[in-house]
Amino acid sequence: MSESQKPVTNISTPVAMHYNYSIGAGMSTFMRAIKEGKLLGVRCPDTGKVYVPPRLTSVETASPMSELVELSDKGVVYTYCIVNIRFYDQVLEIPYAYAYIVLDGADSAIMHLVQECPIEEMRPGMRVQAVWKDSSEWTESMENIQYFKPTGEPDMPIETIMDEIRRKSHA
Amino acid sequence: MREVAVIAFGQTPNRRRELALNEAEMLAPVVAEMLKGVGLSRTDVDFTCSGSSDWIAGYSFSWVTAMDALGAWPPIIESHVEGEAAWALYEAWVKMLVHEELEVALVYGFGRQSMSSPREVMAMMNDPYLETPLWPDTISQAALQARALLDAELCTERDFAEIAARNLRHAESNPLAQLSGQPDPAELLEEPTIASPLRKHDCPPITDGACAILLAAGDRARALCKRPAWIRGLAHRIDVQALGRRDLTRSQSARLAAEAAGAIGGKVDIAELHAPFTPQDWILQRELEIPESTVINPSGGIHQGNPMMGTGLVRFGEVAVRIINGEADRGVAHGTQGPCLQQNIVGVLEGE
Amino acid sequence: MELNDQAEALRGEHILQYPYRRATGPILGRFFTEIRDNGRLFGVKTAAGEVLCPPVDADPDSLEDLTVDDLVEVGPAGSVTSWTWLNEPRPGNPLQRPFAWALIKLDGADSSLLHAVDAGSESAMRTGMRVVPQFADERTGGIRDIACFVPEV
Amino acid sequence: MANRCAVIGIGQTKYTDKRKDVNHVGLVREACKRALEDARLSWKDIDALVIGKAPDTIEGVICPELYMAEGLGMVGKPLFRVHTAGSVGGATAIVGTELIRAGLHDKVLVLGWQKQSDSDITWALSPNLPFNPPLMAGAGGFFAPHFREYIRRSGAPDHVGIKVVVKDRRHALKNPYAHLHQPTVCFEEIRDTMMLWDPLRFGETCPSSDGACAMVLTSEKFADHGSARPAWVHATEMRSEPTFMPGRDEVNPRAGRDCAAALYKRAGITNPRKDFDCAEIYVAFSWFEPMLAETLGFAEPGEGWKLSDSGATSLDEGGDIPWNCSGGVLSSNPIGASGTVRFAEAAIQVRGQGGERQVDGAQLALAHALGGASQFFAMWIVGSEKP
Repeated sequence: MSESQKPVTNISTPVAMHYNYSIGAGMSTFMRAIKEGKLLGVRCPDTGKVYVPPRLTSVETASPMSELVELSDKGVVYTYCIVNIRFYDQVLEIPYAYAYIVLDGADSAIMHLVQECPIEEMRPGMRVQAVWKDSSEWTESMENIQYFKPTGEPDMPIETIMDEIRRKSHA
Repeated sequence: MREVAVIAFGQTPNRRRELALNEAEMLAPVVAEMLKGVGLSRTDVDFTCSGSSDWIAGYSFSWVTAMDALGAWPPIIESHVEGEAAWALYEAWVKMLVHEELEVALVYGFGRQSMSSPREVMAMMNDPYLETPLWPDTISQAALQARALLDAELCTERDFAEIAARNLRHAESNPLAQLSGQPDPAELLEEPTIASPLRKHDCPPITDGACAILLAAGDRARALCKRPAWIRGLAHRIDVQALGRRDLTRSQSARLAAEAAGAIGGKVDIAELHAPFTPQDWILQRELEIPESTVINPSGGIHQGNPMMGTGLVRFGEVAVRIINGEADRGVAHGTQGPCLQQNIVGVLEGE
Repeated sequence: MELNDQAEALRGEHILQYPYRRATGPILGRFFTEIRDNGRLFGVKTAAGEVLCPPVDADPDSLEDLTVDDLVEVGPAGSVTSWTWLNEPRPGNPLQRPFAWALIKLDGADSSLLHAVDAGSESAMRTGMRVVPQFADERTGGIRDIACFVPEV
Repeated sequence: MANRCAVIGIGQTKYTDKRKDVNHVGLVREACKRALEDARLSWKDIDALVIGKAPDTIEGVICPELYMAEGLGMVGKPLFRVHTAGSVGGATAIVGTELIRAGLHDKVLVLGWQKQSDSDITWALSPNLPFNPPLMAGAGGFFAPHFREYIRRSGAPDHVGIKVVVKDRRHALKNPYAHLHQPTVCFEEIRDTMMLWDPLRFGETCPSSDGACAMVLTSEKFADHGSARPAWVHATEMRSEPTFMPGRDEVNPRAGRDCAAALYKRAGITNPRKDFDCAEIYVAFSWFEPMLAETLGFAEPGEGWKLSDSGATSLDEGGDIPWNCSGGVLSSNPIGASGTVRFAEAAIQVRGQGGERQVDGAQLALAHALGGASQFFAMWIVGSEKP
């Protein structure tokens, strides 16, 4: 062995753990529906709030939830972020915007990209609509929706909408 | 010292692979049913504590998903231990000793080992410089301990098979058990070894599952439960990890924990030992000085199921329910984590 | 529509992987350097006179720091203090044919090191047997610079 | 009445991006030895250790405290691991406090640590699970929409975030342990850093640090053993709330408000801005300061930015309620230790050990740690007088 090598001060210990990952019942229901081009939520029996994706129990009351609700693929932007940095494994063109979007009929927000909208025109309250991949490409993935784009409809009063959602909470 | 008791226990069936539900979805009905059983609601819980491992779940902050499934609103007082949930029980117990206003605590643990290869995942619990790079699996490590017992002529492979047979026999009366049966130890010994001298029956099953315990203090415990399982002592200790630095025929930390918990001496009707491998059951009997008359692992022990990181908490639950239902008066519960019984927690539970 | 909690859930392959790189500190650094460059093994001598191999950073009794000056050469041969035969090696193991895991007390050491023994068959293994290290052809710094141990001839 | 608990020893490592010279054991021992020295105790005097660290994905070791147990002097003793996300450093100190208050032990070492340089934090925190690819780029990307919502709601001007950073980084210059020492730091320097996650600039984010922070906690019997006067623990409190609650107020989380209210009630605090001499608050990104000022009752809703803008939280500007005299998380972020550092720095203030970062005559200090999606809160109040 070479005597001229530098002394060892650190070691490489790679880890690659494989999982046959199961996403559970709530998320599977959502993904199976999205494969058919549908967005599903579930209604909390106590608060009436509609969760998207569906969950088996309410995060507020722990009550079982089973009443599925089909949601519109239109919604309103609550808040958002403009990303100017590429990170680990990320393939998106920068800058890009992602937003918390409250779908019509839902109370929880989903996070997704907003495109076909100049960055400076992004705003809370903006109406957006999903842009789907061609239905021949649909799989059980959130990526069936490529992004959301502005609908051109008038803005909605986001503060009022969020206040209404919050008012549904118990206690 | 304030009196704290286990007043209820619940667990999922122990399954090799849960097909439908994720951790949180497995746990939620267990907790709901347990609370209902004692007439409490979610908002009666004053403190919540859990144990789990992100590397078993496959992502960071995995326990947060479980907390969400239990209805943490209005905001709750909550904590989490990375590792075996029996230590979450310890945190809850300490918390209740200090804070008089905390009357009811919920403790839970869960794991879905089926998604990965636990023999490899748990290799990451070793020294990351000297051991993990070789990926020693859990069964091989336990086999080194088994060999040490055989070399010292303290016990035989037959003893290991007898322990497995005892667990499997006890598991027959446990509807939630993953494995059970009436095997003849002699026949078990005809099976091939996986890592000599250990055979399949000496090893823990791979389990998906969740479990939960409810603690209550003083008169609240008495009001909620006819016969609370009072925690008379609870203590934990740790050994050096490296197997080459230990007398593998012993578990010094198990003995120290048992002494500190007051588990040694006195009547022990039942004992639930968290011995992932049968030789460890033998070691624990010796270190905890379990009397001859004690029924060991009435639930089926590790063969009942191994929902890591809840397996140790299940031991506390299985002792507690037998006290609560009057089958036993006093019992010892034990939990462990780390290779070859490195870290141990021991509790003494007693009915009034 | 009702939410179904009985249907088999969706599954996908997921790999949690990272090329972790970690600082060794002085003692393990010297330990690995000596293996890589010179094929020599070292233990650390404690205040009580015990030699621990693999070495540790702190004296187990006094809990004072140990230093590279406390390193003493051990081995390279040693004796097996416990072992197990693995018929089916696991991913990442030092050997990909049936082998023994062993705790090996190197000559001059008071504690044992965990490593693989390439013994050919289980019948060749016994507690107390003598083994010597076989170093990897290409050494990069780390415990895998010892490819395995083999029975001493 | 539970026993009293005092902080009698504090030890920290110099926070830095890569501690290339020490392994895990070496890093944590450095902090522990300093804490023991400050407490004038030895390893063997310690009854139990409570150790906290954020996800085990960061170092790639499951429960590393198990293999580190001997180096931590805990063979044959109780060693307890806590993990509550970013709040863990605080939760760890709380568990340690309770071991003393329950009368189970007299001398407990609490330790928070992280060696982020073993991997990459953005990787470790990105779930990247099947079926649902992540969109946000790292923690800054996660929180940026919350900051945008705060700004929208409060009408806070853009410069406030920058001002908070400059304040904390200047404080850091007074703290020898702080990671970022930027002698030239000024408004323009931060303003001109890249807008990574609009509205959050690179300069407004915390660094990624290696480090450990230890404290020796004792019962009253040993409270005067340390090299400085003890910091008495007056109260502790924790709260958690769900991640995916529709309408959850990420800007002003109820868990934080409830936690502060319960804590203040325990300690008889009615006006935090007036009653505390200083505070160490988990501000990992600039806008958390004004947001948390509201959550923790230092300002009315919508007015937190005015507190920051006024200089009230600045030691240099002679503010009446200095926040993060240590430089805060914005200057050092060894995640699992960051909460412990907050708790320790509050104790340093009331022990009068702050050196250049000392608030004159500090007698009562608040510390706060924050985790998850602004949903896990751990807090304590320490004072120079017995509670």
